This record gives sequence, structure tokens and C-alpha cells, in this order.
Amino acid sequence: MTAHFPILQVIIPLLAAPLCLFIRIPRIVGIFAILVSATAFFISCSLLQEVVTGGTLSYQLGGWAAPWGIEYRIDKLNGYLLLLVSGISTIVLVAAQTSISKELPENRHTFFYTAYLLCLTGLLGILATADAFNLFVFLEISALSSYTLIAIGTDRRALTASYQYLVMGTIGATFIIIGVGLMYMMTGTLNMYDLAERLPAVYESKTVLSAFGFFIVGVCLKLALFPLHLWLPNAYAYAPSITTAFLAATSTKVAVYVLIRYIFSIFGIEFVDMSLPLGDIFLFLGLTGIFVASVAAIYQLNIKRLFAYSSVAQIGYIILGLAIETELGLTATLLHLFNHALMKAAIFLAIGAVVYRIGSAQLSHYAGLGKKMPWTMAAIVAGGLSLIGVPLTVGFVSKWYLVVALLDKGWWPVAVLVLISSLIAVIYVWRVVEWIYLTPPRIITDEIKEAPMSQLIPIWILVLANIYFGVDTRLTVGVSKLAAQSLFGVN
Amino acid sequence: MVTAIAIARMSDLFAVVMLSGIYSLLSASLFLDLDAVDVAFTEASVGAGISTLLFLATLKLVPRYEKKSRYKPTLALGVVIATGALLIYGTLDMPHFGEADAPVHQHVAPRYLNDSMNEVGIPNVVTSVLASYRGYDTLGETLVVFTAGIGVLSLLMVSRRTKEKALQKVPADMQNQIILRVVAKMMLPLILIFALYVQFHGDYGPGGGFQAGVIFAAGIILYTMLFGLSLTQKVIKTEVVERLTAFGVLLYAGVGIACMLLGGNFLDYNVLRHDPVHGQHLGILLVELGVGITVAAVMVTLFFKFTWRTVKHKYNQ
Amino acid sequence: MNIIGLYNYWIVVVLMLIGFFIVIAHENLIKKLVGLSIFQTSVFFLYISMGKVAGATAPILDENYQLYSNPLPHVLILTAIVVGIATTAMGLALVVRIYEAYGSIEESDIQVQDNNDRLEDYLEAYGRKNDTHLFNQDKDE
Amino acid sequence: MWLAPETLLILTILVPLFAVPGIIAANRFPNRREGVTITASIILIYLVTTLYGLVQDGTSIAIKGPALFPGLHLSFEIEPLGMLFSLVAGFLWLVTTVYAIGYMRGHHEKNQTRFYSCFAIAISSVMGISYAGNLLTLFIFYEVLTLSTYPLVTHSGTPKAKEGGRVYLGVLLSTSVLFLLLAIVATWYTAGTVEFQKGGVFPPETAPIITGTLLVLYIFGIGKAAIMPFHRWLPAAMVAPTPVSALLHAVAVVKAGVFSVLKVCVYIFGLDLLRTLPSADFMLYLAAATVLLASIVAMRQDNLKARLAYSTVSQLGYITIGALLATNAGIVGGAMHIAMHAFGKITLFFCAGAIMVAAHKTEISDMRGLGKSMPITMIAFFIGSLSIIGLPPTGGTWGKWFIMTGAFDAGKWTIMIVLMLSSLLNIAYLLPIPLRAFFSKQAYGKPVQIKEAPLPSLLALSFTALGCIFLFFYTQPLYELASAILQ
Repeated sequence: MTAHFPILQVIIPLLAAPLCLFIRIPRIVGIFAILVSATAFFISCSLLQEVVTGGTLSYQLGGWAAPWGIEYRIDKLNGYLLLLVSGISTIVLVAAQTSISKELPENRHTFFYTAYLLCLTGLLGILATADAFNLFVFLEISALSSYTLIAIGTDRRALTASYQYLVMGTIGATFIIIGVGLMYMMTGTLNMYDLAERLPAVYESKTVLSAFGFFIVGVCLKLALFPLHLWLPNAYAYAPSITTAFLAATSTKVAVYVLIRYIFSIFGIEFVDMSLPLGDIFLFLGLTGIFVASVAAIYQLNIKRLFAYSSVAQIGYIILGLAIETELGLTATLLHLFNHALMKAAIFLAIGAVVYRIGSAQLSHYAGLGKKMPWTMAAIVAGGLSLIGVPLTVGFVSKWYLVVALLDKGWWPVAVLVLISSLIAVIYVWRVVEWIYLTPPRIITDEIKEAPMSQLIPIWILVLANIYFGVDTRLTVGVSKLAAQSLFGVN
Repeated sequence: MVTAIAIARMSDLFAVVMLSGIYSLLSASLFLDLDAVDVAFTEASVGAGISTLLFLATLKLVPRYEKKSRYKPTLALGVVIATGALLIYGTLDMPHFGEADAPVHQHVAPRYLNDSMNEVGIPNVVTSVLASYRGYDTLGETLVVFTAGIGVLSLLMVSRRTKEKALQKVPADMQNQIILRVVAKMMLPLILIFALYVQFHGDYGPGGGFQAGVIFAAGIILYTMLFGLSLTQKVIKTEVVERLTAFGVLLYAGVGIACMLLGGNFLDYNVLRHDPVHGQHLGILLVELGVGITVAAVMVTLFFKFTWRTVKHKYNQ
Repeated sequence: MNIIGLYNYWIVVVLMLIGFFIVIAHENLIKKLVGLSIFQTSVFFLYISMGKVAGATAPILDENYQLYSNPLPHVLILTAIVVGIATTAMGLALVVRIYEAYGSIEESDIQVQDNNDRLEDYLEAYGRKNDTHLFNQDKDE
Repeated sequence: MWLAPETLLILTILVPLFAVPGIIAANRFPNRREGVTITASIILIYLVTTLYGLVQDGTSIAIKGPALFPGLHLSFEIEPLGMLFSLVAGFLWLVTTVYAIGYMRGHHEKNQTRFYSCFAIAISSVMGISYAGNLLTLFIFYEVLTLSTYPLVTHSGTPKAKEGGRVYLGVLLSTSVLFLLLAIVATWYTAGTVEFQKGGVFPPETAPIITGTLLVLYIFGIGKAAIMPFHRWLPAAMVAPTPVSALLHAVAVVKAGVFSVLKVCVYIFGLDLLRTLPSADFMLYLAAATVLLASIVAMRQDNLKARLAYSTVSQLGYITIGALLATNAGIVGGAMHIAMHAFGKITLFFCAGAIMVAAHKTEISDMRGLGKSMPITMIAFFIGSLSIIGLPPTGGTWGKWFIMTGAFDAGKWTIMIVLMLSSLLNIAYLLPIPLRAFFSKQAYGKPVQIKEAPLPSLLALSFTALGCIFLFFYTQPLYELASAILQ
């Protein structure tokens, strides 16, 4: 059975999603979804272990050998991300059980879980596949289901947000298939590793360059790199909290994975170097993104929007690591992928718990909640500290690596800018802290209670993970390093 | 192309939608010209058929005319020109149109053309690639359809109470068109049979689960348009259709799982029977059926949902 | 270089640009979706064009023909068409709901309404209820 | 001894931390809650003294914790400077707790549980700072200290407290993240290690421009040392309740700052390297300027706590000067001044708090004639002032003496002049307060009545005042400890 793990990982949620429609009883569907996601998580654990000890796994779908059939290939990079996505998804689902009961009408619960599982399938499929077109198909599965997940709530602004996301996401996806098409045109293959072998022969071709251009733009739309981030803040702010937690922690991360995969595994870093000043572009966009989005975050009144802008800024850091184009930089990027997912999931789940209790994500309604919901608020603060990059949290670890990588490259002014930007994070996090702890409550709110255990436990698992991986970095740093090495080793 | 420009300029949305339907039909004929029969078939049924239908259903609910924009779309123009420049630049090194020695024809594809007869055993190479070599893509595609179904279902939900009240109230718009109704009654079985033909004949000619599903759905939609929702609902229960959407996907993935249980890889149909080619046949048959069921069910659901929305609005007024 | 050999692609490019332009320049939500589908369709042309072999026939094996067009792009595009219609359906459903919620399908109208919502939030946080706020805070101490 | 020295070390950090759940659990019962704090502090004193004994015996104690990054561990090591710092902080925690009981109850403060919990966390991180074996560990606890004291600064929750909290956090976090973290990462990158080593870590071939820049980054980065222009947080933090100002902003936090400066100078740069750096001179004069300017500003403050705060800024400058002089006497003086100033300044703050609780006065101009109603407090204030100024018979004499010797050794005449001038200014802004309290008439002609602060507070401030005198006569162990740094 273990031989089938690479595909089972994706197929289990895939099968489970339609099954939800047969079960139909929301409570049971919810528990079923948790089980499914947990199974995927355990599979990914064993996969990662196998990949780290044994090397890359390949699985031929339909029994057809690689360039003809579709191949799944698990290496250190996607093994690591599979673990992240399925893990976060499981934890978020646990919290979802109670959270969505307040945010969604009862009759949409089944659809919510179905769409959620579809989205999970899509994300895992993107990660596992070694076929450029198959990647597009799963990208669309995850995209369509996230449009649903966003629009399924009751806030009307979620509808426009979802529509905006749909248009921009589809443009992104279309750009990606244009890129894939042009590459296919020049090489005749769709398998990523076959492409990697055949592309060097046509490196000089303008078509390949233009394919690469389309690809980068398309993926950057998906991963909300500044200035292509316009869809993100609204989508995150007005979607149901669980959706926000899940998407913020996983979907942009997966898009970054796609970018890394294409740059390093398919086109190869030499091609990138000789064709486009991509490093400089990423450096510029990453930095501008960090600053513009961080400053925008300061002025937000909706706490979800605030942290959504912060997500855009964090993507800037991730891209910055890529811009460095060294092994250390890539390690920093991969680390931050993981770490940022942990922080954002914790923060958005905690916000979800507040929305569950007070039904609002307006910052002003958070006044004085520090007393009423101490554990939830402590979680938001812990996540915020992690965002700032305070020591003993994962944020510190990522920032440390990023700065070391920047110094290693000799870009010390950029390192200074990165540190300055974390001060802006201090400002927006501290605005939240002041509302929570230092502003007296507006309304007499005796009935507001601490969040239910079913939400507090997942939240605190994530918070503790934030701290644990901030101290014991063997897993995260170890795997990121291995993955970065293998990506640079290939080329 | 002229059509496309016209679309860009028009502000009557109804006309725009109609034109885009025409555009799709034109595209389909172009595809045909380019030897892509399956694609042409699909584009005709989807682009010109279902998609136009959905647009029209939406137009029934929203205003028909576009407001004139106050902004000069300079930025948009810039972005578009930049994209265009990149594309044109990209085309410069492309292999020329129709050339037989382009890389696409040298690698991967030849195997499909040369060996698929032995390996899969059906003449329509498109089908064998679709359902077998790249069967997993098609599973993904079915899942996309299913996802869209779920999305629309959750977005356009109508409560049972509204439905019941509306059912009594709303007759079909074309209650009085007797000729049409009679013709349609006669057509319906033909359409459905044609759908089944397309479904199972995909191995040999153009067609397959997807096209069949669309045609099947079209039949039902036609029926609904003429005889009203209430009658259709008596024949086809919404709940059943919704479950069928899921069933198609399950069937497809189930075939894959069965292959795994029989010792092959996921979707490796060879193991389904003793003889690999027979196994392939069976596998393709089943998965195409899965695709067909999901597609038909989703299309019908989509149509129902959009129509219900209309009904709901009428009822509310 | 023989430019003529590329004409088909150039038509594709022009179509693509028209579609793309409609998507980003127009404010009507439905028209955007129409644009999107034109944009996607033009990509289908790109794929199908590259699969064409001059003088070949459709890839349905038959003893009478030797030369077939490349089937792989056809397969890919079949999938892409489906994805396209799925997206369109989803988009239309959203448009219907947006119209119900806002009473308009023009982007600018919707934006105005959203901005009003945000203004409300702002007033609630800082204005009107004057019990606590961040401005003029030093006076009371 | 039945516990391994390493365990003891860990326990010193953990004991205050373990007290936190106890404090929270006893939320409803103030007596029990404060009992927990006091018990913890007594245990802590026991632990640090035991450790002191061990260090005296020559045991070397070091722990390597989990690796945060490959090759970079959380590590702890006890060396004399850290020992000295932890002894001071450990002792004063107990004293302050006793004082706080009187103050907080007398002042009817809210959220006392939060207060005691954060206090305990702060002490824990101070212990972490003093025993840190490398820069990374130091940095971690440094930031924890900043964050755990933030709720203490904003304790009252008033807009003014919020404002103060913003400045506090803003300055401390931005300097530490911007300069200190950058400097640490750069050190890690250039030297390959951030472990504290005798004689410094930089390989001899490191370019002076790099080390010079790093020094500037370190000195500015350690915002807690309050070198101008990064001193603003200290006066801003004075909105906190007085026990906080007393322990944290006279002892723990600021001392953590100058302690870090000393550590960086001695164990990262090494005195030999430091002497050769031109930027060291620059920073030295900046510190001197801080000393003078802060003294002048202090003179103009009417609010007692604000005056004391600026006085602290100025005194911290002394220690930084001691460190940057890079002479033996300078380092010894700096180290000793950490302890001496701690006792002196905490006494003054205790007195300020006592006056606030008992007489509800915060402005110096209102305190005339107060000596008649609060004689003990005012006598203690007098002793504390003497110690800060550096006059016998108080401990403060020694610290200043050694720093002066250090300046003399280094041949820096300007520095000596600055130090002397500043001592004169000290006299001018501190001594008048107790003198006027005793010798001028009361502002309002009310009948004189003895009305001292609550007993626990009174005990505490008498204890520290006596400590100042005690340290004058019993300096030997302290001196030994300080000079052991250089061996």
C-alpha cells in the first residue's frame, strides 16, 4: 500500500468530497472531513520521511511511463509542503466544526466541507504532480473551490471579492497555460523533468523566454505578489474565517511552490539568470510589496483585512528570499513559507473564534476583549509577535535566515530595509494589542465568553507550534536546507 | 475576429452574449478545420450552447445594458499592449504553422499515434489519450466540473418553501406553443438517444462522456423550457441530480481505486481484465460514463439553479 | 525569416488581446466574463494550431490515412474548455448574487457602496461614540 | 550540594517562570498570590547565592541547549559579570516585592495579578540575560524582557500610559531589531560565532571598518543602555507604577542594557580590539555627552520620577563610558557601578513611591517640609542621593572612583572633566530635595503628623538605603567579582 502513498494523498480527499454529498448531515460530514484530512496528513508524514531518507519517489498514473502518462513525483521540496498543507488543513478543520455554525447558514455546511476538501485536493494535487498541464487542472480545482469558499459566507462584500479573485485568478491561470503551451510547442513534452532535460537545447529561443514571462506573471497573480495582490485583501477579509485561515496558510504558499518549481526544476537557474533580471525584479517588487502592504495594514479597521495586508507583505519576504538566488536565500524562503503558514493560521483561527463570539471582525469591537477572551487574545498576540519576528517564535527564525542570506549576498542595505519593515509590523500588531488590552469595552458585554474548547485547542496547537518551531528548528531548517540543496544540486 | 471586436464595443449585453455564441460557433468550425474534431464538437456544445444559455439565464436576472464607463482605459490598454508585445515576441521563434517536424510532433505524441492501437486498442487517439494516457487529467477535469457545480449550488440556493410556492405559481412561459411542444416531445427521445450514442461511440468517432453529458443536459433543459420547471421536477428530482454529480466523480475515481486494488497503479486499466486491451476498453467505458454522468448532472443543476433564481425573483415581486 | 508561416499565431494573439482588453477595461461584470471566455478561447486556438500538421487528418486512426494531427493538444484543450465553462458558470452565479446584493453589476457602483460600508466602520471606530478614541487623548490626563 | 550546578542555573530562570501559573491560579486571593511571589523570590536568592558560592570555588558552569540554527545553540554560561548582575537582580526582586505589596495595595491598583505575573517573567528573562552564553541567547531574553515589561508600563491603561507604552516599545524594539539584531547576524556572519569568549571573537584580519561599524550598531542597538538619542523610552516608562520604575527601570531593564554593553565590549570585541577602534572614541564622547545632557535635563524636571529617570540616563552613561574606555579599571568600575547604582536608585524610587502613596505628591516643588511627616523616607532618600552622587559613606563612591581611574589610565582628560562636572550636577539636582524637605517650611501650614508609607514599603526602602551604606564598607566581594571578569 505504501507504494501508492503519493497518489493516495491526493485521491483520498478527492473521493471524500463527492461522498460528502451523500452523507449530507453536517455534523457527520464535518467529522468525516477531519478524518480524511488527518489521513492525508499521516500519509504526508510517512512520505516526507521516506523522501528524506530514501530519495525521490515517482508514481506513474495509469501505469504509463513518464512523458506519455502523468507522473507524480515527491521530492524533499513538495514532501515538505504536502506535510504543511495537510497538517494545517487538519487543524483548521477541527476549528471549523464550531466556527462555521455561526458564520454560515446550516444548509450550506455540507457544501462548505465539500468545497474545502476539493480545495485541499487541488492544493495537494498541485504539489504532488510532475506534469505541467496536470498542475493547471488542479490549480483550477483549488481556485474554483476557493471562490466558493470565499463567497459562501453571508457578507455581501465576499461576493465581489470572490468575483474579483475569479477574474484575476482566471487571468493568472490562462497566462499559465499560455506559458505551458509555448513550452510544449518548443519541446513537445509536458512532464516537468522531461521539460528540464529538453529546454536547455532551446534556451536561446524567444518563445521559451516569452513562455517563461507568461508563467511568472501568471503565478505571481496567483501568489498575490505586489502589485498583483489586489484580489487578496478583500477575499481574505470578507470570507468566512475558516476559509481565510485555510487559504492564507496554504494557497499562496502553494503558488510560491509552483514558482520555485518552475524556476529551479524546470527552467533552471542558469536560464533565469541569462534571460531576465528576475532577481532584481523580485527584489524590487518584494521590497515595495513589504513596505506598501505593511503601511496599508496599519490603516485597516477590519482586523482580517489588516492581517490580509500583512500576508501580502509576508509574501514580499518570501519572494525576497528567491530574489537572492542562493541556496541560503532559498532556504530562507522555504522556511518562511512554513513559518508564515503557522502564524497566519493561528491568527486567523483566533480571529475566527472572536467572530464566533462577537460576530464581528471590526477592530473597534475588540476593545477590552483581553479580559473576556484571554486565551484567544493571547493567541492573536503570540501570532503577532511571530509576525514581527520576536525571538523564540518561528518569525524570528525566518528573519534570521533571510538576513543571513542577504548579508551573504552582500546586500546589507536590503537587510536593513527588511529589519525596518519588521518595525512597521510592530506598529500594526501593536494597534491590535492596544485595542484588545488597553481600550475599555464599548458595550457592556457580560455574555461574551472565552472561545469554545473545540476552537481553542486547534488555535493553541498552532501557537505552540509557532513557539516550538521557533526553538527547535531541526525539522524546518533541516528539510528546507535539504530541499534547497537538492534544487541547486540538480542544476 | 470581427465578432470579437464587435463584442468589445457593444453595450447591449444581450447582443454581446448572442455574438459570443456566434463567436464560439465560428471557433468550432475553425477547430474543425484544424483537425480537432473532438474539440470542435465540445466547443460547439459548450461555448455556443451551454455557456450562451447560462449567460442568457443570468441576463434574465440582471440589467441588459452596460453603463458607459467614465474612465479612459489607458492603463488597461498599456497592459494589453505589453502582453501582446510579449506574445508576438514569443511567436518569432515558433515553429511555423502546420510544419510536421515541429518539436510537438517529434516527442511524446508519436507514441500515441503509433502505439495506442496496440496499447489501448481504440481508434480515436484523442479518446485514448484523454481517458487512458492522461486519464488523470480528465479525472481532474471532471472534478473541476463538480467543483463548479458545488459552487453554484452553494451560491444560488433556494429554500424549499420558496420552491413549493413558486411551483404552483409559475407555469412555463411557452405553455401555449403547442407546435413547439409537440415537436419537442418528439425530439427529446432523439436527443437523449443521440447523447447515448455520443457517449458510447467516443472510442471510434469524435465524442465521449463530456460531449454526451452536455447533449443529454441540453435535452432536459429543452424539456424544462417548454414544459416548465414543475413538470421537470416531477420527473427529475433535484436531490437525485445533485447526488448524480457526485456519483460520476466517484465512479471515475472508483475505477482508479479498483485498479489499485487489483494490483495496478491508480487508473491503470490494464489490470481490470486479463487482457490489457480489454481492460483498457472497460476502463475507458466506465470513466467516460462517469464523466458523462457528472457533466450532465452538473449542467442540469446549473440550469435549474439559475432558473430557480428567476422564479424566486418573480415570486418576490 | 518566413513571417507568413506565423500568421495563424498572430491572429490568435490579436484575439487574445481583444479578450484580455475586455476583461480589464470594462466595468460590467458580465462583459468581463464574456471577455474572459474570448481570452480563453483564443488560447485554445494557440494549442490547436500547434497541433496541426499540414495535410494531415483528425487523429482517429484509420487505415486510409497516414498523417494525423497531434492529438495531445486536443486533449488538453478539451480539458481547458471544460475548465472554462466551469469558471464561467461560477462567475455568472456570482454575478447573480452580486446583483441581488448590490442592485448593480457595474464595478464602479459596487465600489461606491463598499466604500460607504467602510466609512461606516470608520465612523463606528473613531467617530460618533466618543467614549474612547485615539485622538485628543492627552487632554484628560 | 544535591543538585547539579547546571540544574541550578536552569532553575534560576525557571523558578520565576513557574511562579507565574501559581500567581494566576491565586488570582482571587491576594495574600496567597503575593505569598507565591515572595516564596519564588526567596528560592531565587537561595539559588543565586549557591551559584555564587560555586563560582567562587572555581566551578565553571555552562549549558548547551537546543540548537536554534545549526551550530548556534541556546547556551548559558556563568561568568563573574553575569553572576554579579543576577545577584543584584535576585536580591532586589524580593525587596521590591515586599515594597510592591505595600504600594499596590495602598494605591488600590487594578490588575495586580497581571502585574505580578509580568514581573516574574521579567525577572526570569533578566536571569536569562545574565547567564546567556552567547549573543543569540542574550538577544532572546532581551526581547522577552522588553515585551514582558510592556504590560507593566501600560499598567494603568490610561491614554497617557498607552502613549508611554508606545514610545517604550517603539524605541526598544526598533533599536534592538534594527541595530542589535543586524549586528548579531553580521557578527555571526563575519566571525562565524556569537559565543562570548574572553578576548573577543573577531579574527584578527577582520577589517576595522566592519568592527567599527558593528560597535556603533551594538551600542545603539542596546537601546536599554539609553545612550542619547535613544533614551526617550526611559522617561516615557515612568508612567508605570513605582515598583516597576524602581526595579525595572532602575535595575533590571536598564542594567540589562549596560550589562549587555559591558558583555559585548569584553567578550565580543575584547579590550585590545576595542582600544584600536576609532568609533569607540566617538561612542565614548557620545556617552559623555549623554551623561552631561541628561544631568542638565534632570535639573529642570519638577516631577520627581522624571528627574530620577533622567538621572538614570546619565548614570547609565557612566557605565557605558567605563566599558568603552577599555581599561581594566573602567570595566571594574562599570561592573561595580551596576550594583551600586542599583541600590542607590532603587532607594530613591522607593521613596518617590512612598511619597506618592502616603502624601499623594509627585512634584518636587510640593515636597518642601515633607521631612517632618515622613522622616524615615526622607533620610533614606538622602542616603540614596549620596550614593548616586558618589559621596562616602555610600557604595556609589567606589563605582565612580574606578571609572575615574579608568579614564585616567586611558588618558582621557575630557572624560574625567565630564564625570566631575556631572557629579556636581548630581549634587545640584538631588540633594536639595531631602534638604528642603527637612529644613524648609511645609507648603501648607497643616499640623505636622507622622504619616509614612505602608509598613512593607517602608521596610523595603530602609533596607536598600542601609544596603547603600553597607556596600561602602563591604566592597571586597564585589570588587573581586568585578575584577574576575578580566582574568
